[in-house]
Amino acid sequence: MDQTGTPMLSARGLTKRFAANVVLDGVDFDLLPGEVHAIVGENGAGKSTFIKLLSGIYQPDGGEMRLEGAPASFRGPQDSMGRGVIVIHQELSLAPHLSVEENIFLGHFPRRFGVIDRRHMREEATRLLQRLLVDIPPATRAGDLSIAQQQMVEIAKALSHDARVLILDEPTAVLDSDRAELLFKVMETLKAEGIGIVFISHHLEEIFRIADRVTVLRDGKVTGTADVADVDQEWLVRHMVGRGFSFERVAQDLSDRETVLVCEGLASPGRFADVSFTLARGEILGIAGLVGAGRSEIARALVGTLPVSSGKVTLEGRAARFSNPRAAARAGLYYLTEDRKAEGILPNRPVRENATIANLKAFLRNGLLSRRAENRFIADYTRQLDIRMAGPGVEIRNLSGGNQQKVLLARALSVRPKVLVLDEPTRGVDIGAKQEIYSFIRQLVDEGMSILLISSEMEEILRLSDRILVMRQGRIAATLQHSEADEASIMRAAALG
Amino acid sequence: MRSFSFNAGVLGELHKRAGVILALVLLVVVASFLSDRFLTVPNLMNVLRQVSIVGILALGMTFVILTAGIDLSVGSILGLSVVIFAGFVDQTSVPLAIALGLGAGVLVGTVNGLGVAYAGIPPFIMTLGTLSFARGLSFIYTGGTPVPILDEGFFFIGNGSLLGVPIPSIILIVSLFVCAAVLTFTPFGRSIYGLGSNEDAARLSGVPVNRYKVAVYAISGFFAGLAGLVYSSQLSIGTPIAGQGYELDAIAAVVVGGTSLFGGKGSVFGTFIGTLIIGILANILNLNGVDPFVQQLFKGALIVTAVFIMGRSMRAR
Amino acid sequence: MRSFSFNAGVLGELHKRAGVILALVLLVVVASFLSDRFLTVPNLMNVLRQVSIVGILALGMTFVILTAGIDLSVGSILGLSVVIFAGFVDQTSVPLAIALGLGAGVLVGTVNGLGVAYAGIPPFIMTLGTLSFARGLSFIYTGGTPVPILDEGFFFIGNGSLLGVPIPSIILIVSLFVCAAVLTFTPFGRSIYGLGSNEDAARLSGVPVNRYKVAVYAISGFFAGLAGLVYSSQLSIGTPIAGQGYELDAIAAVVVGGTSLFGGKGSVFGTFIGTLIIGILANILNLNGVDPFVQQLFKGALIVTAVFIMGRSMRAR
Amino acid sequence: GQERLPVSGKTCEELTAFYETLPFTDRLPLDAGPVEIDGEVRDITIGFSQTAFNHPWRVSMLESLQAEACRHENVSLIVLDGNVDVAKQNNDIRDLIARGVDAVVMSPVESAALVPAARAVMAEGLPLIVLDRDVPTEKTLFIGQSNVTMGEQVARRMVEDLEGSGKIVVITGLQGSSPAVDRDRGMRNVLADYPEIEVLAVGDGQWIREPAVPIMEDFLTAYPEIDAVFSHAEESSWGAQLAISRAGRCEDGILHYTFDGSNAGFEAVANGTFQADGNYTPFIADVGLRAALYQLMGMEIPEAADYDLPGKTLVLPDSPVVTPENAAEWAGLGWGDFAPTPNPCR
Ligand SMILES: Nc1ncnc2c1ncn2[C@@H]1O[C@H](COP(=O)(O)OP(=O)(O)OP(=O)(O)O)[C@@H](O)[C@H]1O
Ligand SMILES: Nc1ncnc2c1ncn2[C@@H]1O[C@H](COP(=O)(O)OP(=O)(O)OP(=O)(O)O)[C@@H](O)[C@H]1O
Ligand SMILES: [Mg+2]
Ligand SMILES: [Mg+2]
Repeated sequence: MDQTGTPMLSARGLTKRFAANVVLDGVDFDLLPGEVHAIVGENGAGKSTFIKLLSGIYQPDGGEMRLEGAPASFRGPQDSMGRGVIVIHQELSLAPHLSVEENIFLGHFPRRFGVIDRRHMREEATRLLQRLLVDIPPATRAGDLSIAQQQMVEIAKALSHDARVLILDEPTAVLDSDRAELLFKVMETLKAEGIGIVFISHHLEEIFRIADRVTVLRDGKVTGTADVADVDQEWLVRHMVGRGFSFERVAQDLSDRETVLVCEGLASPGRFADVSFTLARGEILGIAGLVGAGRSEIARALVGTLPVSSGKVTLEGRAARFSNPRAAARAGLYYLTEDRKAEGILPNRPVRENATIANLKAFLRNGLLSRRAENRFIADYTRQLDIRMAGPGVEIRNLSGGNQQKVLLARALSVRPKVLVLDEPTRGVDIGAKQEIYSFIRQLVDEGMSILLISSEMEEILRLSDRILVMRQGRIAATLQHSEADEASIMRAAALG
Repeated sequence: MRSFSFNAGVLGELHKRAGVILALVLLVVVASFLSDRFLTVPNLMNVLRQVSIVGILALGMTFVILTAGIDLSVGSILGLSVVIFAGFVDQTSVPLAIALGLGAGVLVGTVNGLGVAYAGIPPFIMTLGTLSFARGLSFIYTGGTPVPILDEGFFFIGNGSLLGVPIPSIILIVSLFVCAAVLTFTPFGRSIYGLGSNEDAARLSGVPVNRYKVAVYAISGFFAGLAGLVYSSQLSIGTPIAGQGYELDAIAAVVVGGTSLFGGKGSVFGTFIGTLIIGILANILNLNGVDPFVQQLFKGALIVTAVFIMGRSMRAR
Repeated sequence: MRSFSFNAGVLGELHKRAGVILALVLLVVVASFLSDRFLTVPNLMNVLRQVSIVGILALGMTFVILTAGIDLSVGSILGLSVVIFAGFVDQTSVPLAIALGLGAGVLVGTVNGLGVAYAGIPPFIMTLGTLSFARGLSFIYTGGTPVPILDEGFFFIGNGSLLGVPIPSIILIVSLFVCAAVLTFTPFGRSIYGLGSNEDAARLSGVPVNRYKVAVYAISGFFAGLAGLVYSSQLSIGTPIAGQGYELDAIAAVVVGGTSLFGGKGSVFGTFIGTLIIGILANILNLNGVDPFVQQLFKGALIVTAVFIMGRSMRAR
Repeated sequence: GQERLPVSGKTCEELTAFYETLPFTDRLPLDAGPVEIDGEVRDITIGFSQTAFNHPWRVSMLESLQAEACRHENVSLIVLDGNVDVAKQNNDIRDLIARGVDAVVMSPVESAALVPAARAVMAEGLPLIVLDRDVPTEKTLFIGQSNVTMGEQVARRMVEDLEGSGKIVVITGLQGSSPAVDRDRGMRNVLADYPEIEVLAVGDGQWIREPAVPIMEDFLTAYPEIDAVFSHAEESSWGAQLAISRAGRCEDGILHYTFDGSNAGFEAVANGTFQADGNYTPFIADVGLRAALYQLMGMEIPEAADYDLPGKTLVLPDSPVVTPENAAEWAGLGWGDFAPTPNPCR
């Protein structure tokens, strides 16, 4: 790597604030040709904001950017794309009603005589998808794809441009490890073509797998830039949060615990079949599997948002086939969604209201909602979960993803569930927040709550679960005790059955 | 804005509504320069009475719009209740007539709600359908001929005053406070905001989304009936064309008052101020004898400008 | 639906529109039982001519609704262009008058678009403002009095036929195919769908979202002007109240035709069929001499029922 | 002056010339020049609340008012548009009171609905002149013609022409509006005596041309035999005529009976397109304004008579329905200065 060449993209003293909130504070950054430069940092450190400055979505309040040595200020995404800066954003951004191929070429359709050259578009789309080993017909409606498939289409879309600089903001958050590996292979080829790549991820092992250099952001400031080869995980974590972490796991003895939830032969046509398991008081039952295995669907069926064709569910001995989430919550079963943006947050409502919406009755004083009671509740969880925000009156959409997740966790607990279903509870959550959420989950089960933990993160499953169900294609492929579970045994069951 | 958000109560409310209140104050200042008659008690009472019908409609509309819905049928519901009041007041008794008229409003509103919530018909279309349907009913019921109302007690509802305040304005203001209380202090009201902000999230959180949707359209229908009560008692007539086009005035009042058409954001106080802004504009143009055709230009320009001035909140989408 | 989506072209189109086509066929069958005059060539030509004005409006409206917008001002733009045609046809020349009338439509549409795209005013409010404003202009321009049009050539545009097909219908059908081609084959057209489907995504993909938004409102304004051309040439008169309330008819046609009010979904062919459904309903009710009051009930019920029958697609939100 | 007046957009110069052609200038005569009240000349403001300005007939009424006002330099008008909405008109009139006008002239949207507003005006002690549609409450003076008797006259002419039997279609004015209701009632009063006349169908022409065209087209399709179209508005009759010509039914000799009394309508009667035109003149507002000024000047209104409603009325001579026989003598005495639409059947 030519460390002395002109950077593809560089930033000096880049500053961005929202009202009084300084989100980026004098960031210096260089991206060299043919390197993968990772950016890591806690939720809300300012990573995505930085990307949005680089691509002209936001205008900086101070500092300057250079593209291949020349001063650059982008007026908008169109402008930056025109100059070869291509971004895959953290939030999925496909047009659900357009086909895959149209999504790939949206904004730069191939033309012939002023109209879209459909044949050319089809050929190119097919070629790009094949390169990513994605088996999706290019005419499929994007809205019909799974999240992981959509992410692959996003990548194909990025590749369809003549990129000089490619920026990937948490592209692997919704991918399983095979898909992620595929992406890394593609990144390596692009690198070899001299393209500069900016890569953001909360998965630190991925940094070591693919990045050449890494820049750590903390509270909008750069706390370190280094060659990946020169540093270790410990170094990254220290620069990110200012302290180290250790993950300790204590195995529980659950043999004498009573059973809380029993699920027998549950089936939902076309989604899953023959799902049976039990959950004891104070147990964490992990559900592992590849993306698309049908784990979320089980959870949805339990709370009544997906139809169930057969099977029996009992909660503390009572029949528990619910027709809607309200009935489920009343009986003590609560589901915390994996899709925070689409069905988790109430984006333009304050944090306080987001936290209390699920059990407003609990905040009535003299028959009226008491803002005081609500504030006390949220203040309590702000402390316990270390929620970082300006106050309970801020709209939740202004919080970083990790902090949003913590608020939603508080919401789930407001109903005092007996069984809590957590679906990807730390998706897009930084390592510090993750740690806090983990210890909080521990605390919950210690208090007697039972948890179904759906997660695609192997480490998370292994670290937290007392037992592990492995799903494969809508069926339970294996049930593993904590003692017998490791990464290999889970992968074997998930991939091979 | 942040520093204030802990500040519950009036101050917080005022601060949140700063844009629209500013617009109102500006308009009042300009109006009092344009006419020395403007800032007189009789004229202000006039304005307050004049806005009462659209103001009441707009209260109900606020509930619907908070859920990201829309109710185009309020003008027709008003018309339907008006002919029912007229048909029953003199034949039977005032209370029975009122019950029937308001009941009809709630009924049509409930039909709207059922169509939207359970049949999944987009609110714009569902209420466009009942706009036409309810209007047709009023025409059929009256045979197209206005029905005069002779009852003096009924007349008093629309034209009397208590302590110098016109009764229609009292109805409006009492309704305003009831609505504000419901929206602020009840789980139902709070859930309305949540449901408007993100319907799926509200559903997963256990909000009975469908039932509440039916409720907001029923509420809107109720207020349309109440506005019809004011209308028919003020004018002593049940005319089947009553309220034609009022839906757009009501929506304009809601939106000028800062409630977002995309749901989840706004308040009935804002709506009240929006109603006043539109009412004062009409009043001051009339006081100055502005050419009626030119008034249309002002009206169009005002709506757009008002939303633009205080608009940041709605541009969020 | 997936299995068909490869199948571009006619078959795919037919399949996607199955619901609305079914509704049309049903209506035609019922209509021909209700009146033996219905399925005659002169009557069908009548229907085709009768729907041309709203049909043309609805084409432009489709563009706007595909972007998840709405254009309430089309009726007023029609009125404005009508009085401009009337004011200039006899004074100057037919081509100049046409250019000015259509130009006015494009101009008002562009103002709508600028307000929506750059000032961030919600489409409902922006076009509600121009609804009032443009109507005011027509009244001011004419002083409230209709302007007769005497030019024979101009009369022919609205009343002549080519090969037995009324010229207004030809204008409608040619416009339909041009719109369909633009929406299907051009980058602009596909981007409109993308922008309606997910505006942020479109923006991040480098679609010039703001410019395209301006364009769709300008297009809607253009078609409103074109509808005004048909209106004024058919009736030989420029009346400032022309087109009042047509916006709701046009929106109804679009939505009955299967285009989603939430954007990204629909087609001008659907809109055309929706227009026919509404036109045939009016025709068959008239042929059977149904009381105009009762016609309103049918109209209301039809819109809701049609959307319900073929509705799955719009319930997606 | 050269200043253009609201709504009509005409100048006083134009209106003064037009004043000479008004039919009732001899009623309640008043000389041009400043109006003196108690021996002093001060500014007098008259509020005029019109039903709406959505029809040229209504604009013509205003022009007759403006023409009178132009004759007195100290008299000015505030003109408000009721927008066919009784509630709005009610509000408008209260705004006029708040504005401190010296008298109110109104042409109500709906008779009974304006009672509270009328009472409010009278309670202020202001002269209240009601035009065209009456209000059943106290007022200074009502001036207007009856749409019911006019409907009867036109219908009677139709019955005569049809010799007591035939098939007709009706195109009404805007459903629910009071002239439409009254004209229809007048027609039905007459037809009650002629069972041989069959009303085939009724459509809502909304006073204008456009909706009448498809309605008539569909009627022509449905009914092979139509003898006459009874339409509440000249505009709708033109629409019906267009439909007849497009349907190739010019030869059927379908007769037109209509209302409005515009000059264009009279010409159409003269050239045989319409058989009768209800002569409903809008030129009564100048009389109304003079009555208000009389009142302000403390003068008796000479011809005011008691009638069956509270207040007084000024009886104007009934204008005869204009038919081919008298069309020539009425030429130019109607309202509106626009040319008739050419008959597409010629
Ligand atoms: N439009 C905005 N208005 C106000 N504050 C904002 C806005 N966008 C971001 N912020 C704030 O800026 C900070 C940085 O956010 P950013 O999204 O850049 O973080 P991030 O490092 O990408 O976090 P994550 O890992 O969760 O994606 C956060 O505190 C966030 O609340
Ligand atoms: N929008 C959609 N339309 C059609 N099918 C879908 C859609 N989303 C998901 N699926 C399908 O549903 C099944 C389960 O999807 P999903 O990805 O939610 O499973 P999961 O096991 O919960 O995975 P994860 O939680 O890791 O994302 C898959 O077969 C997937 O292809
Ligand atoms: Mg981020
Ligand atoms: Mg899942």
